[in-house]
Amino acid sequence: MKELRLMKGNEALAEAAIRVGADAYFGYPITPQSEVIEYLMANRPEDRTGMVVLQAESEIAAINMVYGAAGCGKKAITTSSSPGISLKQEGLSYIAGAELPCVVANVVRGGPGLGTIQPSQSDYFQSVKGGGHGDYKLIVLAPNSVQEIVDYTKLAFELAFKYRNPVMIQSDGIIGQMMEKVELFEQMPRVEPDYEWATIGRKEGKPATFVTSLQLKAEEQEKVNLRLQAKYREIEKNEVLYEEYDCKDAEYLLAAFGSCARITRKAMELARKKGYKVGLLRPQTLYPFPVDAFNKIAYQVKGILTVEMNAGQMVEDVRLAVNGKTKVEHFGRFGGMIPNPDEILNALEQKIIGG
Amino acid sequence: MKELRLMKGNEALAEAAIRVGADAYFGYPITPQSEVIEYLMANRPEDRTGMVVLQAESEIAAINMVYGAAGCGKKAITTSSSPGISLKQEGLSYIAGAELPCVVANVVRGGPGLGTIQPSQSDYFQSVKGGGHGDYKLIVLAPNSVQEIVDYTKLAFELAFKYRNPVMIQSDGIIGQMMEKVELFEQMPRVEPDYEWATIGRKEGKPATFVTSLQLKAEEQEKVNLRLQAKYREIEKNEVLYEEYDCKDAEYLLAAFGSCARITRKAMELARKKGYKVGLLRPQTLYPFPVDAFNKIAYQVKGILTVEMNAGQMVEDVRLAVNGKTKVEHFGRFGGMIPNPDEILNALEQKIIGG
Amino acid sequence: MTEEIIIAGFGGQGVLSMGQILCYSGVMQNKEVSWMPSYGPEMRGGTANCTAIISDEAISSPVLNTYDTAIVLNQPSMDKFEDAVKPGGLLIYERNGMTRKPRRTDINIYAIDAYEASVKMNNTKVFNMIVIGGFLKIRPIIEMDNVVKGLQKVLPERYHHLIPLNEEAIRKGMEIITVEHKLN
Amino acid sequence: MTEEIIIAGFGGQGVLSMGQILCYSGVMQNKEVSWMPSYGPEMRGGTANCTAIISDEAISSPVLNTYDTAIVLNQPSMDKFEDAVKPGGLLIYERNGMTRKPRRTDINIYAIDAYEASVKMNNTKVFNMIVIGGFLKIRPIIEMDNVVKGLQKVLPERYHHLIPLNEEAIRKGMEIITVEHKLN
Amino acid sequence: MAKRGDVVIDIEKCKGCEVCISACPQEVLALAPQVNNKGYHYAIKVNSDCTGCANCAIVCPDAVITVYREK
Amino acid sequence: MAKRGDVVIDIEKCKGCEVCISACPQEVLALAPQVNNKGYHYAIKVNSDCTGCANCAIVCPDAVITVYREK
Amino acid sequence: MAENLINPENLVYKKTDVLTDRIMHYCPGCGHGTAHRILAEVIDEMGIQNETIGVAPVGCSVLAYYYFNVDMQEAAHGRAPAVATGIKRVFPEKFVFTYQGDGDLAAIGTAETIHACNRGENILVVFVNNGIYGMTGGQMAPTTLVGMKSSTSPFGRDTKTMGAPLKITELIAQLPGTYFVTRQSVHKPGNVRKAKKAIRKAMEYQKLNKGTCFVEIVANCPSNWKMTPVQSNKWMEENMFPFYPLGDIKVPEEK
Amino acid sequence: MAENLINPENLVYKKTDVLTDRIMHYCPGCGHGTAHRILAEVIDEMGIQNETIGVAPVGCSVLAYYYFNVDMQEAAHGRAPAVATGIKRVFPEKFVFTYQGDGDLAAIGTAETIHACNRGENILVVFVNNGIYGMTGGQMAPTTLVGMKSSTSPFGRDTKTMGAPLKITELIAQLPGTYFVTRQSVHKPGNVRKAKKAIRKAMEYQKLNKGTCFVEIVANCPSNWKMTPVQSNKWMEENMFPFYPLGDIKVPEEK
Ligand SMILES: Cc1ncc(C[n+]2csc(CCOP(=O)(O)OP(=O)(O)O)c2C)c(N)n1
Ligand SMILES: Cc1ncc(C[n+]2csc(CCOP(=O)(O)OP(=O)(O)O)c2C)c(N)n1
Ligand code: SF4
Ligand code: SF4
Ligand code: SF4
Ligand code: SF4
Repeated sequence: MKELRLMKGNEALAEAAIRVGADAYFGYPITPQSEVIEYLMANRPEDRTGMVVLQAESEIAAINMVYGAAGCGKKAITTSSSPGISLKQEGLSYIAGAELPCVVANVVRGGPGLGTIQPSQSDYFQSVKGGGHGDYKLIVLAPNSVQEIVDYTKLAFELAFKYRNPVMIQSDGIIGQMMEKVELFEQMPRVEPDYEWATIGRKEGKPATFVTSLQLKAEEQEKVNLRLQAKYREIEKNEVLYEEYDCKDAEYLLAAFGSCARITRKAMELARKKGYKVGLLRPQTLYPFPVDAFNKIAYQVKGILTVEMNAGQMVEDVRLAVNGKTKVEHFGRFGGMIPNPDEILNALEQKIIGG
Repeated sequence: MKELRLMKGNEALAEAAIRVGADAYFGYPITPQSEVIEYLMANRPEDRTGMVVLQAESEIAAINMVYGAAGCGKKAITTSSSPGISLKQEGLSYIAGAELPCVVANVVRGGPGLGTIQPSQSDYFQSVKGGGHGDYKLIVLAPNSVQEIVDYTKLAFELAFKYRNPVMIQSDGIIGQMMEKVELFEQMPRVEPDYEWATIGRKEGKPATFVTSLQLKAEEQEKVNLRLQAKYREIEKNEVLYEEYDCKDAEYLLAAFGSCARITRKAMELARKKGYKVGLLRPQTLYPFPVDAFNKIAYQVKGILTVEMNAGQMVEDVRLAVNGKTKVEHFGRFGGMIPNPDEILNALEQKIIGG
Repeated sequence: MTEEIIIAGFGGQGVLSMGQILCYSGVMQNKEVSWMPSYGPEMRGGTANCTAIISDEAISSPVLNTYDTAIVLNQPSMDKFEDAVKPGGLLIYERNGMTRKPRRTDINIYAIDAYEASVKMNNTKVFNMIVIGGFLKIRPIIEMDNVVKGLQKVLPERYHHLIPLNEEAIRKGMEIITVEHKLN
Repeated sequence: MTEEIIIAGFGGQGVLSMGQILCYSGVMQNKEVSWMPSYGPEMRGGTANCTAIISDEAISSPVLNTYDTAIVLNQPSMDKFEDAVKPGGLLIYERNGMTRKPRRTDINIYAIDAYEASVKMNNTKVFNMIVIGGFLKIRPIIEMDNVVKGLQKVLPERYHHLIPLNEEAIRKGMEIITVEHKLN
Repeated sequence: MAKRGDVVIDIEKCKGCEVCISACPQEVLALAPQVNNKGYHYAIKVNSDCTGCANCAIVCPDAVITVYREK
Repeated sequence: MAKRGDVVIDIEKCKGCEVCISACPQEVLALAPQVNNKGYHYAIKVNSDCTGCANCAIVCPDAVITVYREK
Repeated sequence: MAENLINPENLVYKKTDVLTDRIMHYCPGCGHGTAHRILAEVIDEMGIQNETIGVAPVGCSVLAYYYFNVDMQEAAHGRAPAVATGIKRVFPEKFVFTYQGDGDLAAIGTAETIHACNRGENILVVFVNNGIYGMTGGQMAPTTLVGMKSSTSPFGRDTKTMGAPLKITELIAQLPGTYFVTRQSVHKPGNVRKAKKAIRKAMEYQKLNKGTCFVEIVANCPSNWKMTPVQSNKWMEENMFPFYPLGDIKVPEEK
Repeated sequence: MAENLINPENLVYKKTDVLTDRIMHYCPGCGHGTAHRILAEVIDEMGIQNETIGVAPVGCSVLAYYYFNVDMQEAAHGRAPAVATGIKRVFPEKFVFTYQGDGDLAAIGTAETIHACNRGENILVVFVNNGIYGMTGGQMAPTTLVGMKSSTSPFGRDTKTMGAPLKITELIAQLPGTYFVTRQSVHKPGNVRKAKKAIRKAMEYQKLNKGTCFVEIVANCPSNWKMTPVQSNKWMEENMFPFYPLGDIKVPEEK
């Protein structure tokens, strides 16, 4: 039976991880996401499903523990917030390079540096363009409700294993801290891994398996990269998710993701009340980015305003998608500040409708 | 007297750091850049200028030592290669957030993960879009010769102090390992810092100074971000550097940076021999990107091919710059592979001239 | 029906759980709800607040700048949120510890001596339930039955024996809330 | 004049410093030069190679796929680089330890018994200087004076007394190099 | 007889932690029934037995107490 | 008298490090004047005093040596 | 009566000017305040306020630079010893200290701590060990006692899965780079006096370029231990001190 | 003559099948090969080849997975203990080992090493201490001896600026999580035998869930020490062993 609860985003993520049959969580405390590990520790998943929960000595240790568990074909997850995610960049690059499946959540706070613990979306570039070294991509999911936190935790594991690729859930202080009604899916069983790429103990008579991101020879490393690039093209073809609100008749388009899309939706409602034909396109996957959706609507609208809790990041992907077909502007608040619907409407009027 | 020498790029960087009057180098060995610290250790800068050279216990320690020294208003530098640079992302974000001047060189190798030690340009996104968390920018210089390594090391410190911003020198295995003739500038004196933002010991009667990237209140952190963004606009206005080769009459444009631009230039020569009117635009600053230069030439050429030792990174900035005005395609070899002039010419014919 | 509420006071006054109880009660009454706390180190010893939204429709933004109702339990909170009440909205304040009265004239204003009442009940822990009672008196958006069901969800099993006491506190709040300024 | 050279052999044969000496000598003769090693862990014990470019003009690419001259000092290097010599170009190989002869007919091919000669000189360390001598005989792009100046730059002061010995080795190389296949 | 002492407490900075109270050998200090602007019951003198030993000040985490002692 | 032994050396895998030579109590081993395909002078037997003690094999970093001993 | 005593002549104790007048954000009764104060007093008494550069950690004392009236830098979590190394190497004549909590120093910062001490960086490390992550709301620290509850060990620290509490100070003392290593507390007047003396000694040694001095202060965290300050001090004596015994761990040999 | 001896019945020693047939990329005479071999032999003799998962470091032994015929993962530089923790926690019944050099284990990986050992992760750590960074061409390691030359201490390690060599094994032995800690070498037959016994013991303890076992192997790096293998072994005996004395450091108490 599905279950209805009022939960914080962070707790919902933890509960969803247990229910999806995750094998291991490794993490280190940092505001505003410490509730994830706290919830797990309090809920004794080791008794419920046998899931392992370990507080690591650092974010770096945590991501490398994830590497180890993922290399065994196990479902492993870690969560952190911005500074902690920066520390995981080498590890993420290794995981991407070794083609291991895992889930990482970033409950983004305002940067740069120690910054503030207030919500932000200023890690978009880091997640989407590759914060670590080398040509790799994370699949990036951007939930905008506690329900989506739950759904995407499940989806994240599915995609991670489907493509043997790390999946990032990009949440933020708002989504992590707020409580909403959620419908929880039923407990799924943990499964014993039996993948030929995983180190599960050598099979008698077969050569041993190894997990690595190293190729001494450039020729070989290029092959790895070609394989990765082919995989990314597949992902771009198959896994794009987005939502459109009132786009049918839209003359102007708002674009926003995550918590900010909720606020932007309110701004859209205000704009509609004022008589503007405004739609909202919300990417649910930041990578793969809904390039075609933006490209298509670019022929229809007079301009696009991206609304972000950062100084202008997703706006670049929107511009790349529409490739000059329509005007694309950005409105943002940042450093932990949250835009309000009125100022969004105002920016829309200034930069797009009037501009 | 200026001095002429045959030097490796890595050694030239080390020598230039001594000569520019750097106060401290902190680093950790990694191929293909270990010659930097080896050269410094062998050349006893502590005797020559009083410069401190310390092998840190890790890249993370090194970047945080740089933070400490830079916070004192001293000229500090660290170098590494891709995986090590990934580890420095948190530290870079802190330095950017605290607005400290410093120089970081990345002698890029093929990724992702441990990858290969062969040359690559696949850390473009990391350097330019922000590998760490939060809205910040590094100034990114891309030398394409040993001489430019020397010149940019000097320039890097100038820019770092002019803007109180970390500056990245993005080199690669080719530039770092090859030897060329260089003209070295004369030894500059080390200077005793006396900046009001630096912790040099409280001045009697004045409040103490502190260096921080923390603002608990979102309002304050937004102010920090606004100041940073204003600074970045200044940098974009003032500091763009690029070189054009045979662009005057060009019908087709090649775009490349760093070592790859050298190879691409050879391809351009081949193309000209074949009768194609091809030019080459080489960004010397990757951030700030020569947006206007590309934008201008976009009206003139029939198409642009970026040539990169990666799977397509700078190509996005070129597309953003030309905003749909002309076709922009990418040709790359990666994972440590180096494109050759013939295949570049071939790609130009396929993707741009014929395409 | 959509009710957008801010509840603010000292840390330790039970501000966050008031919002949670209201939201869980809302869920029991088949409403859409959203609860969003202020968080961070300032909370400690300092002030705390949370936004609670209870609505018949899907809730767009969980973060608000203006509110239908502000419940303020100390002076800094009054200073911060009095102006954020929408014209025609509701302000409820606890009198204890306030150094000034609200100034707005375009909103409905109620006061409640919940601290005093809780002392009289010999249990300062029910302070926040008394305030909830006062609020529900003025905005009867949730039935008592559902509040009790909400409490059952919020409180750990071992505290369920305290639910009758909490119910009593809610009723007490409904009794003692007094009008200070009412729009017609 | 542009001469693009690959020098390849075992680690320890002095392959990298041969390239450096040629380049430094080129600098002494006011040429543009570029030297690029293969690097990495394979070097150890395994094979090493470097590209040296000496030119009258600015050098575009320091990395090459084809060469005017290949100097190969062991079999794996011959296998790898024989085909990379431009038609009409030059291949020089050390005979010692080779298991096969070069097959190309569209290039000039010379052999040198530098190892043997170095043993005769009672100093296997000058092996690589002998090879340089051979090369300079065939491609006299740098004058001996400038080579000596180059050596002065490359060798640490404390080894400068060895320069005459190196000079001798170069001359020896010039003597002993023999033609195997010459285009007209 | 012990020397006479006195303490001055910066009540707006006091957080009412009571550490001073348990450190005072003369039982000079107690919490006030009133609260300060931060909402804390603050420390006050409740008698004049103070000897100026400074124990209270030395343990006060907030450097709230100034101590005097007759010379 | 010590038992008789023998060793088989995989000369293409040998790197000529001489560790076995110095470990052999019977001085059975020496480097060959020839080199293998990797360019290394490899270890060879130079007499038949081997007792099969396996010392050489035990110190060989490249697991090149197989040892036999009469039963 | 007392009234007439209050004049400058009779002053025996007042807040040092090396602390600013800002109200500290620490919870009531938290040992951080006292630790700050005695460090500031030492700086004051040695007359080195203008030659001192401090490094604040990430942890409850992240804002230490608001309270110390000396130049300070705020370091990334765990990296204070590296930041201090950077400072001291370019300013060898300045007095440099780090001020760190147990999560900062003994978890994420383990490598930086050990290597700065091993290099014998000529700095003072003040290590406030309250057995918990205060700032982030009471998670388990490396130093959390066996069986002790925290938000990430809600059923008590279990050595089977979480390991034993880490006596990092004892480890540090083994390194040749450290010169003076001691463990103190600041919950009672006598302890405060001793702790202050230890800090004074450390700063004097720094003047003489002796190597790393390491002063651990076992402290309370009333908020996250969920006790009153007075209770927490008692609990600390009864539970923390047996495992983390006070006293010098490494003292310079007499010459 | 010997000829007739060569038949299976007389076989006393041959390469274990737990090593692959690949030629190892190690330099001639390098101790890594021997260390690999004895570890493989133990796995063979215990019959746990299919239940063992190894972790390779970044260092000369980065390609260890080419040589061990057991499942392996290649970890980021210094993070092998964290990777091994991830493996062991999800596969508690498997035998898990890390194989690490001194730069990997005692410099960049200090925190991961200490915390895995402190948690008592039930793994084997094989620590090959050759006092240098081999892979990257001979830079100073945390364990480089005083006065020893390397490419980043070309005038010899100077404790004043570079600190003293770090005896990480002695530190590790202090942690309650470690069960068996020993220092061995593999340069002579007797030492190889002892080292192998130590590894065997460690694996047996792992079977019994005893906690972390830590086997240091003091080894040579002829290439970067710039000596012949035989010289390097002698130099090691004369210079490394006095500072890193061989023998058990922590042994389980007898019951
Ligand atoms: C990289 C990184 N990881 C985690 C955090 C979150 N964080 C802030 S303070 C802290 C721990 C503080 O505990 P401690 O060092 O014991 O100091 P205390 O607060 O108890 O004084 C943590 C984990 C952070 N800011 N940065
Ligand atoms: C993050 C990172 N930093 C640095 C390196 C470069 N690196 C590779 S191996 C190595 C040190 C190896 O030394 P050690 O661990 O002592 O092992 P050995 O090679 O001597 O066996 C270093 C620094 C790297 N690959 N990744
Ligand atoms: S100075 Fe001494 S006697 Fe006076 S109040 Fe303080 S502790 Fe008590
Ligand atoms: S110790 Fe200080 S803060 Fe605490 S109650 Fe006493 S005066 Fe107030
Ligand atoms: S949380 Fe604990 S350590 Fe932090 S200020 Fe409060 S009492 Fe002190
Ligand atoms: S460099 Fe040193 S450690 Fe590495 S394989 Fe060679 S001898 Fe062994």
